[in-house]
Amino acid sequence: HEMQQFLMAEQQKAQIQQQLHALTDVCWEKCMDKPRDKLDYRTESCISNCVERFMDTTKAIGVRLQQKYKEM
Amino acid sequence: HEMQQFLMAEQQKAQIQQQLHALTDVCWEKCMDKPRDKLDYRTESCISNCVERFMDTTKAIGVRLQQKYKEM
Amino acid sequence: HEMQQFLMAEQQKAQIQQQLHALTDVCWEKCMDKPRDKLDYRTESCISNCVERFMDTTKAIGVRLQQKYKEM
Amino acid sequence: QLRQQIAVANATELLQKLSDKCFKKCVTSPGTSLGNSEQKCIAMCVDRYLDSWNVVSKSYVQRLQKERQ
Amino acid sequence: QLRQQIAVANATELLQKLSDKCFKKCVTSPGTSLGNSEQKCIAMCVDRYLDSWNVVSKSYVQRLQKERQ
Amino acid sequence: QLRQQIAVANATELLQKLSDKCFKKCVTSPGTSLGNSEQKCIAMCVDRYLDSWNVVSKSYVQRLQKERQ
Repeated sequence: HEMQQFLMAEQQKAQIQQQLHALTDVCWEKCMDKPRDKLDYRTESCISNCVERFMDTTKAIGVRLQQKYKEM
Repeated sequence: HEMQQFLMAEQQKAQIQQQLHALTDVCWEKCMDKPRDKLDYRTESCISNCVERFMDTTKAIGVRLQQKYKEM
Repeated sequence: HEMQQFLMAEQQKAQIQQQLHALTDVCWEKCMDKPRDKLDYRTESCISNCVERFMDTTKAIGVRLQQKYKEM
Repeated sequence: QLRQQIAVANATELLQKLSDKCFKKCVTSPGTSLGNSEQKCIAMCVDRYLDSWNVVSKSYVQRLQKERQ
Repeated sequence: QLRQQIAVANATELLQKLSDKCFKKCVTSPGTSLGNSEQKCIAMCVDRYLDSWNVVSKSYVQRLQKERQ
Repeated sequence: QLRQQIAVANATELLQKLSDKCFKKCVTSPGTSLGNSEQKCIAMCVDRYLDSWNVVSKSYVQRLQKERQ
Protein backbone atom coordinates (compact mmCIF):
# COMPACT_ATOMS: atom_id res chain seq x y z
CA HIS A 1 0.00 0.00 0.00
CA GLU A 2 2.82 2.36 0.83
CA MET A 3 4.40 1.65 -2.53
CA GLN A 4 1.10 2.32 -4.29
CA GLN A 5 0.62 5.62 -2.46
CA PHE A 6 4.16 6.64 -3.28
CA LEU A 7 3.63 5.80 -6.95
CA MET A 8 0.38 7.74 -7.13
CA ALA A 9 1.94 10.76 -5.44
CA GLU A 10 4.83 10.66 -7.91
CA GLN A 11 2.43 10.27 -10.82
CA GLN A 12 0.48 13.29 -9.65
CA LYS A 13 3.69 15.29 -9.29
CA ALA A 14 4.67 14.31 -12.83
CA GLN A 15 1.26 15.41 -14.10
CA ILE A 16 1.58 18.79 -12.42
CA GLN A 17 5.08 19.21 -13.86
CA GLN A 18 3.63 18.35 -17.26
CA GLN A 19 0.96 21.02 -16.89
CA LEU A 20 3.55 23.57 -15.79
CA HIS A 21 5.63 22.77 -18.88
CA ALA A 22 2.55 23.18 -21.10
CA LEU A 23 1.42 26.41 -19.44
CA THR A 24 4.89 27.96 -19.57
CA ASP A 25 5.02 27.01 -23.23
CA VAL A 26 1.67 28.63 -24.11
CA CYS A 27 2.20 31.78 -22.03
CA TRP A 28 5.79 32.26 -23.19
CA GLU A 29 4.58 32.26 -26.80
CA LYS A 30 1.68 34.56 -25.89
CA CYS A 31 3.57 37.10 -23.76
CA MET A 32 7.30 37.10 -24.53
CA ASP A 33 8.59 39.00 -27.52
CA LYS A 34 12.39 39.38 -27.52
CA PRO A 35 13.89 38.28 -24.15
CA ARG A 36 15.36 41.29 -22.30
CA ASP A 37 17.68 41.59 -19.31
CA LYS A 38 14.77 41.68 -16.81
CA LEU A 39 11.23 40.34 -16.68
CA ASP A 40 9.33 43.63 -16.94
CA TYR A 41 6.05 44.21 -15.14
CA ARG A 42 3.94 44.12 -18.29
CA THR A 43 5.23 40.67 -19.32
CA GLU A 44 4.91 39.31 -15.79
CA SER A 45 1.28 40.32 -15.47
CA CYS A 46 0.61 39.05 -19.00
CA ILE A 47 1.95 35.65 -17.94
CA SER A 48 -0.03 35.44 -14.73
CA ASN A 49 -3.21 36.54 -16.55
CA CYS A 50 -2.41 34.02 -19.25
CA VAL A 51 -2.29 31.17 -16.71
CA GLU A 52 -5.60 32.24 -15.16
CA ARG A 53 -7.37 32.73 -18.50
CA PHE A 54 -6.01 29.47 -19.86
CA MET A 55 -7.43 27.64 -16.87
CA ASP A 56 -10.76 29.48 -17.33
CA THR A 57 -10.72 28.41 -20.96
CA THR A 58 -10.10 24.75 -20.09
CA LYS A 59 -12.93 24.89 -17.54
CA ALA A 60 -15.36 26.51 -20.00
CA ILE A 61 -14.48 23.90 -22.62
CA GLY A 62 -14.97 21.06 -20.13
CA VAL A 63 -18.46 22.37 -19.30
CA ARG A 64 -19.31 22.73 -23.00
CA LEU A 65 -18.09 19.23 -23.82
CA GLN A 66 -20.25 17.74 -21.05
CA GLN A 67 -23.31 19.58 -22.40
CA LYS A 68 -22.54 18.24 -25.87
CA TYR A 69 -22.18 14.67 -24.58
CA LYS A 70 -25.58 14.93 -22.84
CA GLU A 71 -27.23 16.21 -26.03
CA MET A 72 -25.96 13.16 -27.93
CA HIS B 1 -6.88 -15.78 -27.89
CA GLU B 2 -10.01 -13.81 -27.16
CA MET B 3 -8.04 -11.44 -24.95
CA GLN B 4 -5.43 -11.00 -27.70
CA GLN B 5 -8.08 -10.26 -30.31
CA PHE B 6 -9.73 -7.79 -27.98
CA LEU B 7 -6.40 -6.06 -27.34
CA MET B 8 -5.59 -5.84 -31.03
CA ALA B 9 -9.02 -4.44 -31.86
CA GLU B 10 -8.62 -1.84 -29.11
CA GLN B 11 -5.14 -0.96 -30.34
CA GLN B 12 -6.47 -0.49 -33.86
CA LYS B 13 -9.27 1.69 -32.55
CA ALA B 14 -6.73 3.79 -30.64
CA GLN B 15 -4.63 4.17 -33.80
CA ILE B 16 -7.63 5.33 -35.81
CA GLN B 17 -8.54 7.81 -33.06
CA GLN B 18 -4.95 9.03 -33.17
CA GLN B 19 -5.16 9.57 -36.93
CA LEU B 20 -8.47 11.40 -36.55
CA HIS B 21 -6.88 13.70 -33.96
CA ALA B 22 -3.94 14.37 -36.30
CA LEU B 23 -6.14 14.95 -39.38
CA THR B 24 -8.53 17.26 -37.51
CA ASP B 25 -5.49 19.16 -36.29
CA VAL B 26 -3.98 19.63 -39.77
CA CYS B 27 -7.26 20.46 -41.51
CA TRP B 28 -8.43 22.83 -38.76
CA GLU B 29 -5.21 24.83 -39.20
CA LYS B 30 -5.54 24.69 -42.99
CA CYS B 31 -9.24 25.56 -43.30
CA MET B 32 -10.54 27.38 -40.22
CA ASP B 33 -9.94 31.09 -39.86
CA LYS B 34 -12.02 32.67 -37.07
CA PRO B 35 -14.64 30.21 -35.74
CA ARG B 36 -18.18 31.43 -36.63
CA ASP B 37 -21.64 30.42 -35.42
CA LYS B 38 -22.03 27.76 -38.14
CA LEU B 39 -19.72 25.56 -40.19
CA ASP B 40 -20.19 27.22 -43.58
CA TYR B 41 -20.15 25.21 -46.80
CA ARG B 42 -16.78 26.54 -47.96
CA THR B 43 -15.02 25.47 -44.76
CA GLU B 44 -16.75 22.08 -44.73
CA SER B 45 -15.65 21.24 -48.26
CA CYS B 46 -12.16 22.57 -47.53
CA ILE B 47 -11.96 20.12 -44.60
CA SER B 48 -13.19 17.11 -46.55
CA ASN B 49 -10.84 17.94 -49.45
CA CYS B 50 -8.06 18.41 -46.92
CA VAL B 51 -8.57 14.89 -45.52
CA GLU B 52 -8.58 13.37 -49.03
CA ARG B 53 -5.53 15.33 -50.21
CA PHE B 54 -3.64 14.62 -47.01
CA MET B 55 -4.21 10.90 -47.51
CA ASP B 56 -3.13 11.24 -51.17
CA THR B 57 0.00 13.01 -49.96
CA THR B 58 0.83 10.28 -47.44
CA LYS B 59 0.33 7.66 -50.15
CA ALA B 60 2.53 9.51 -52.66
CA ILE B 61 5.25 9.90 -50.04
CA GLY B 62 5.05 6.21 -49.12
CA VAL B 63 5.58 5.27 -52.80
CA ARG B 64 8.48 7.72 -53.13
CA LEU B 65 10.16 6.42 -49.97
CA GLN B 66 9.95 2.83 -51.21
CA GLN B 67 11.54 3.86 -54.54
CA LYS B 68 14.35 5.58 -52.63
CA TYR B 69 14.96 2.53 -50.43
CA LYS B 70 15.24 0.35 -53.53
CA GLU B 71 17.75 2.75 -55.12
CA MET B 72 19.97 2.52 -52.03
CA HIS C 1 24.33 -9.44 -19.67
CA GLU C 2 24.42 -9.76 -23.43
CA MET C 3 20.71 -9.03 -23.59
CA GLN C 4 21.20 -5.96 -21.40
CA GLN C 5 24.06 -4.67 -23.55
CA PHE C 6 22.00 -5.25 -26.66
CA LEU C 7 19.06 -3.37 -25.15
CA MET C 8 21.24 -0.43 -24.10
CA ALA C 9 22.86 -0.21 -27.52
CA GLU C 10 19.42 -0.25 -29.16
CA GLN C 11 18.16 2.40 -26.74
CA GLN C 12 21.14 4.60 -27.55
CA LYS C 13 20.54 4.13 -31.26
CA ALA C 14 16.89 5.09 -30.78
CA GLN C 15 17.96 8.22 -28.88
CA ILE C 16 20.33 9.28 -31.65
CA GLN C 17 17.60 8.69 -34.25
CA GLN C 18 15.31 10.83 -32.10
CA GLN C 19 17.86 13.64 -32.03
CA LEU C 20 18.37 13.40 -35.79
CA HIS C 21 14.60 13.68 -36.29
CA ALA C 22 14.49 16.73 -34.01
CA LEU C 23 17.52 18.42 -35.64
CA THR C 24 16.25 17.80 -39.17
CA ASP C 25 12.92 19.27 -38.05
CA VAL C 26 14.46 22.47 -36.61
CA CYS C 27 16.94 23.02 -39.43
CA TRP C 28 14.41 22.27 -42.18
CA GLU C 29 12.15 25.00 -40.76
CA LYS C 30 15.11 27.36 -40.38
CA CYS C 31 16.76 26.84 -43.77
CA MET C 32 14.30 25.46 -46.33
CA ASP C 33 11.95 27.81 -48.10
CA LYS C 34 10.22 26.22 -51.09
CA PRO C 35 11.74 22.80 -51.93
CA ARG C 36 13.53 22.94 -55.32
CA ASP C 37 14.88 20.25 -57.64
CA LYS C 38 18.33 20.24 -55.99
CA LEU C 39 19.72 21.02 -52.55
CA ASP C 40 21.61 24.23 -53.37
CA TYR C 41 24.89 25.13 -51.66
CA ARG C 42 23.40 27.97 -49.62
CA THR C 43 20.72 25.71 -48.06
CA GLU C 44 23.21 22.91 -47.44
CA SER C 45 25.61 25.15 -45.53
CA CYS C 46 22.70 26.72 -43.68
CA ILE C 47 21.67 23.24 -42.50
CA SER C 48 25.14 22.19 -41.42
CA ASN C 49 25.67 25.52 -39.60
CA CYS C 50 22.23 25.09 -38.06
CA VAL C 51 23.18 21.69 -36.60
CA GLU C 52 26.45 23.08 -35.17
CA ARG C 53 24.83 26.23 -33.73
CA PHE C 54 21.94 24.25 -32.29
CA MET C 55 24.38 21.99 -30.48
CA ASP C 56 26.31 25.07 -29.28
CA THR C 57 23.03 26.49 -28.02
CA THR C 58 22.12 23.31 -26.12
CA LYS C 59 25.60 23.27 -24.57
CA ALA C 60 25.42 26.94 -23.54
CA ILE C 61 22.00 26.37 -22.01
CA GLY C 62 23.22 23.30 -20.12
CA VAL C 63 26.06 25.34 -18.61
CA ARG C 64 23.69 28.18 -17.68
CA LEU C 65 21.19 25.79 -16.07
CA GLN C 66 23.92 24.23 -13.94
CA GLN C 67 25.02 27.71 -12.77
CA LYS C 68 21.43 28.52 -11.87
CA TYR C 69 21.00 25.26 -9.92
CA LYS C 70 24.17 26.05 -7.93
CA GLU C 71 22.91 29.53 -7.12
CA MET C 72 19.70 28.08 -5.68
CA GLN D 1 -11.32 -1.20 -18.11
CA LEU D 2 -8.84 -0.87 -20.97
CA ARG D 3 -11.67 0.39 -23.16
CA GLN D 4 -12.44 2.97 -20.50
CA GLN D 5 -8.77 4.02 -20.27
CA ILE D 6 -8.70 4.62 -24.01
CA ALA D 7 -11.92 6.65 -23.82
CA VAL D 8 -10.51 8.73 -20.96
CA ALA D 9 -7.20 9.21 -22.78
CA ASN D 10 -9.14 10.37 -25.80
CA ALA D 11 -11.29 12.83 -23.89
CA THR D 12 -8.16 14.15 -22.17
CA GLU D 13 -6.37 14.62 -25.49
CA LEU D 14 -9.44 16.34 -26.96
CA LEU D 15 -9.67 18.69 -23.96
CA GLN D 16 -5.96 19.54 -24.23
CA LYS D 17 -6.13 20.14 -27.97
CA LEU D 18 -9.25 22.28 -27.63
CA SER D 19 -7.79 24.36 -24.77
CA ASP D 20 -4.66 24.97 -26.77
CA LYS D 21 -6.33 25.82 -30.08
CA CYS D 22 -9.24 27.84 -28.76
CA PHE D 23 -7.10 29.80 -26.29
CA LYS D 24 -4.70 30.70 -29.10
CA LYS D 25 -7.51 31.70 -31.46
CA CYS D 26 -9.79 33.49 -28.98
CA VAL D 27 -7.67 35.03 -26.18
CA THR D 28 -5.20 37.28 -27.99
CA SER D 29 -4.16 39.42 -25.01
CA PRO D 30 -5.15 37.79 -21.69
CA GLY D 31 -6.77 40.28 -19.26
CA THR D 32 -8.07 40.03 -15.69
CA SER D 33 -11.08 37.95 -16.75
CA LEU D 34 -12.50 36.27 -19.86
CA GLY D 35 -14.45 38.95 -21.75
CA ASN D 36 -17.85 38.30 -23.26
CA SER D 37 -16.59 38.09 -26.82
CA GLU D 38 -13.78 35.76 -25.75
CA GLN D 39 -16.30 33.44 -24.08
CA LYS D 40 -18.50 33.39 -27.19
CA CYS D 41 -15.47 32.76 -29.38
CA ILE D 42 -14.42 29.81 -27.16
CA ALA D 43 -17.90 28.26 -27.30
CA MET D 44 -18.01 28.61 -31.10
CA CYS D 45 -14.46 27.29 -31.35
CA VAL D 46 -15.42 24.10 -29.47
CA ASP D 47 -18.55 23.60 -31.56
CA ARG D 48 -16.74 24.14 -34.85
CA TYR D 49 -13.88 21.87 -33.79
CA LEU D 50 -16.36 19.08 -33.04
CA ASP D 51 -18.06 19.76 -36.40
CA SER D 52 -14.65 19.53 -38.07
CA TRP D 53 -13.93 16.29 -36.22
CA ASN D 54 -17.19 14.87 -37.62
CA VAL D 55 -16.43 15.98 -41.18
CA VAL D 56 -12.94 14.51 -40.87
CA SER D 57 -14.28 11.19 -39.52
CA LYS D 58 -16.86 10.89 -42.30
CA SER D 59 -14.33 11.69 -45.05
CA TYR D 60 -11.74 9.38 -43.51
CA VAL D 61 -14.10 6.40 -43.21
CA GLN D 62 -15.47 6.92 -46.74
CA ARG D 63 -11.94 6.99 -48.08
CA LEU D 64 -10.93 3.82 -46.25
CA GLN D 65 -14.02 2.06 -47.63
CA LYS D 66 -13.32 3.25 -51.19
CA GLU D 67 -9.76 1.92 -50.90
CA ARG D 68 -10.88 -1.48 -49.64
CA GLN D 69 -13.06 -2.09 -52.72
CA GLN E 1 12.50 -8.24 -33.28
CA LEU E 2 13.16 -5.21 -31.11
CA ARG E 3 15.55 -3.92 -33.79
CA GLN E 4 12.77 -4.36 -36.32
CA GLN E 5 10.28 -2.54 -34.10
CA ILE E 6 12.65 0.42 -33.83
CA ALA E 7 13.16 0.46 -37.62
CA VAL E 8 9.39 0.36 -38.18
CA ALA E 9 8.81 3.07 -35.57
CA ASN E 10 11.42 5.19 -37.33
CA ALA E 11 9.92 4.73 -40.77
CA THR E 12 6.49 5.53 -39.35
CA GLU E 13 7.76 8.70 -37.69
CA LEU E 14 9.51 9.73 -40.92
CA LEU E 15 6.33 9.13 -42.95
CA GLN E 16 4.28 11.17 -40.46
CA LYS E 17 6.78 14.04 -40.39
CA LEU E 18 7.05 14.10 -44.18
CA SER E 19 3.26 14.01 -44.67
CA ASP E 20 2.85 16.86 -42.26
CA LYS E 21 5.65 19.06 -43.57
CA CYS E 22 5.17 18.45 -47.29
CA PHE E 23 1.38 18.79 -47.11
CA LYS E 24 1.78 22.14 -45.31
CA LYS E 25 4.39 23.38 -47.79
CA CYS E 26 2.87 22.05 -51.01
CA VAL E 27 -0.93 21.91 -50.66
CA THR E 28 -1.95 25.46 -49.76
CA SER E 29 -5.65 25.19 -50.61
CA PRO E 30 -6.77 21.55 -50.93
CA GLY E 31 -8.93 20.95 -54.06
CA THR E 32 -10.75 17.93 -55.48
CA SER E 33 -7.48 16.23 -56.49
CA LEU E 34 -3.72 16.73 -56.17
CA GLY E 35 -2.69 19.06 -59.01
CA ASN E 36 0.41 18.46 -61.10
CA SER E 37 2.48 21.17 -59.44
CA GLU E 38 1.42 19.93 -56.00
CA GLN E 39 2.59 16.42 -56.88
CA LYS E 40 5.94 17.71 -58.13
CA CYS E 41 6.32 19.86 -55.03
CA ILE E 42 5.64 16.81 -52.79
CA ALA E 43 8.22 14.68 -54.62
CA MET E 44 10.86 17.42 -54.34
CA CYS E 45 9.91 18.01 -50.73
CA VAL E 46 10.56 14.34 -49.88
CA ASP E 47 13.86 14.32 -51.76
CA ARG E 48 15.07 17.55 -50.15
CA TYR E 49 13.99 16.36 -46.69
CA LEU E 50 16.03 13.18 -47.11
CA ASP E 51 18.98 15.30 -48.36
CA SER E 52 18.59 17.47 -45.28
CA TRP E 53 18.48 14.39 -43.07
CA ASN E 54 21.78 13.28 -44.60
CA VAL E 55 23.44 16.67 -44.12
CA VAL E 56 22.19 16.73 -40.53
CA SER E 57 23.49 13.21 -39.84
CA LYS E 58 26.91 14.01 -41.29
CA SER E 59 27.26 17.27 -39.34
CA TYR E 60 25.98 15.64 -36.16
CA VAL E 61 28.37 12.69 -36.31
CA GLN E 62 31.35 14.94 -37.18
CA ARG E 63 30.53 17.14 -34.23
CA LEU E 64 30.23 14.19 -31.82
CA GLN E 65 33.62 12.90 -33.03
CA LYS E 66 35.24 16.33 -32.65
CA GLU E 67 33.94 16.54 -29.08
CA ARG E 68 35.20 13.09 -28.16
CA GLN E 69 38.78 14.00 -29.05
CA GLN F 1 15.11 5.88 -8.01
CA LEU F 2 11.75 6.59 -9.62
CA ARG F 3 11.85 10.06 -8.11
CA GLN F 4 15.25 10.53 -9.69
CA GLN F 5 14.02 9.32 -13.07
CA ILE F 6 11.22 11.88 -12.98
CA ALA F 7 13.68 14.64 -12.03
CA VAL F 8 16.00 13.64 -14.88
CA ALA F 9 13.08 13.41 -17.32
CA ASN F 10 12.06 16.90 -16.25
CA ALA F 11 15.50 18.40 -16.64
CA THR F 12 15.80 16.75 -20.06
CA GLU F 13 12.43 18.13 -21.16
CA LEU F 14 13.39 21.59 -19.89
CA LEU F 15 16.71 21.46 -21.76
CA GLN F 16 14.95 20.38 -24.96
CA LYS F 17 12.27 23.06 -24.69
CA LEU F 18 14.85 25.75 -23.93
CA SER F 19 17.11 24.70 -26.81
CA ASP F 20 14.19 24.77 -29.19
CA LYS F 21 12.70 28.07 -28.07
CA CYS F 22 15.91 30.00 -27.52
CA PHE F 23 17.48 28.78 -30.76
CA LYS F 24 14.38 29.86 -32.69
CA LYS F 25 14.26 33.27 -30.98
CA CYS F 26 17.98 34.05 -30.91
CA VAL F 27 19.68 32.39 -33.90
CA THR F 28 17.82 33.70 -36.93
CA SER F 29 20.41 32.81 -39.57
CA PRO F 30 22.97 30.29 -38.27
CA GLY F 31 26.57 31.24 -39.15
CA THR F 32 29.96 29.63 -38.60
CA SER F 33 29.90 30.36 -34.85
CA LEU F 34 27.55 31.80 -32.23
CA GLY F 35 27.93 35.59 -32.34
CA ASN F 36 28.21 37.71 -29.23
CA SER F 37 24.68 39.07 -29.45
CA GLU F 38 23.31 35.57 -30.06
CA GLN F 39 25.08 34.30 -26.93
CA LYS F 40 23.68 37.15 -24.85
CA CYS F 41 20.22 36.57 -26.27
CA ILE F 42 20.44 32.86 -25.35
CA ALA F 43 21.52 33.62 -21.79
CA MET F 44 18.67 36.13 -21.35
CA CYS F 45 16.25 33.71 -22.99
CA VAL F 46 17.11 30.99 -20.44
CA ASP F 47 16.82 33.41 -17.51
CA ARG F 48 13.49 34.84 -18.68
CA TYR F 49 12.13 31.36 -19.37
CA LEU F 50 12.95 30.29 -15.81
CA ASP F 51 11.37 33.54 -14.54
CA SER F 52 8.28 32.72 -16.59
CA TRP F 53 8.23 29.18 -15.19
CA ASN F 54 8.25 30.65 -11.67
CA VAL F 55 5.44 33.11 -12.44
CA VAL F 56 3.44 30.28 -14.01
CA SER F 57 4.01 27.98 -11.00
CA LYS F 58 2.97 30.68 -8.52
CA SER F 59 -0.17 31.60 -10.47
CA TYR F 60 -1.05 27.94 -11.00
CA VAL F 61 -0.70 26.96 -7.35
CA GLN F 62 -2.64 30.04 -6.17
CA ARG F 63 -5.42 29.17 -8.58
CA LEU F 64 -5.58 25.54 -7.43
CA GLN F 65 -5.75 26.69 -3.80
CA LYS F 66 -8.52 29.22 -4.57
CA GLU F 67 -10.54 26.49 -6.28
CA ARG F 68 -10.18 24.06 -3.38
CA GLN F 69 -11.74 26.50 -0.91
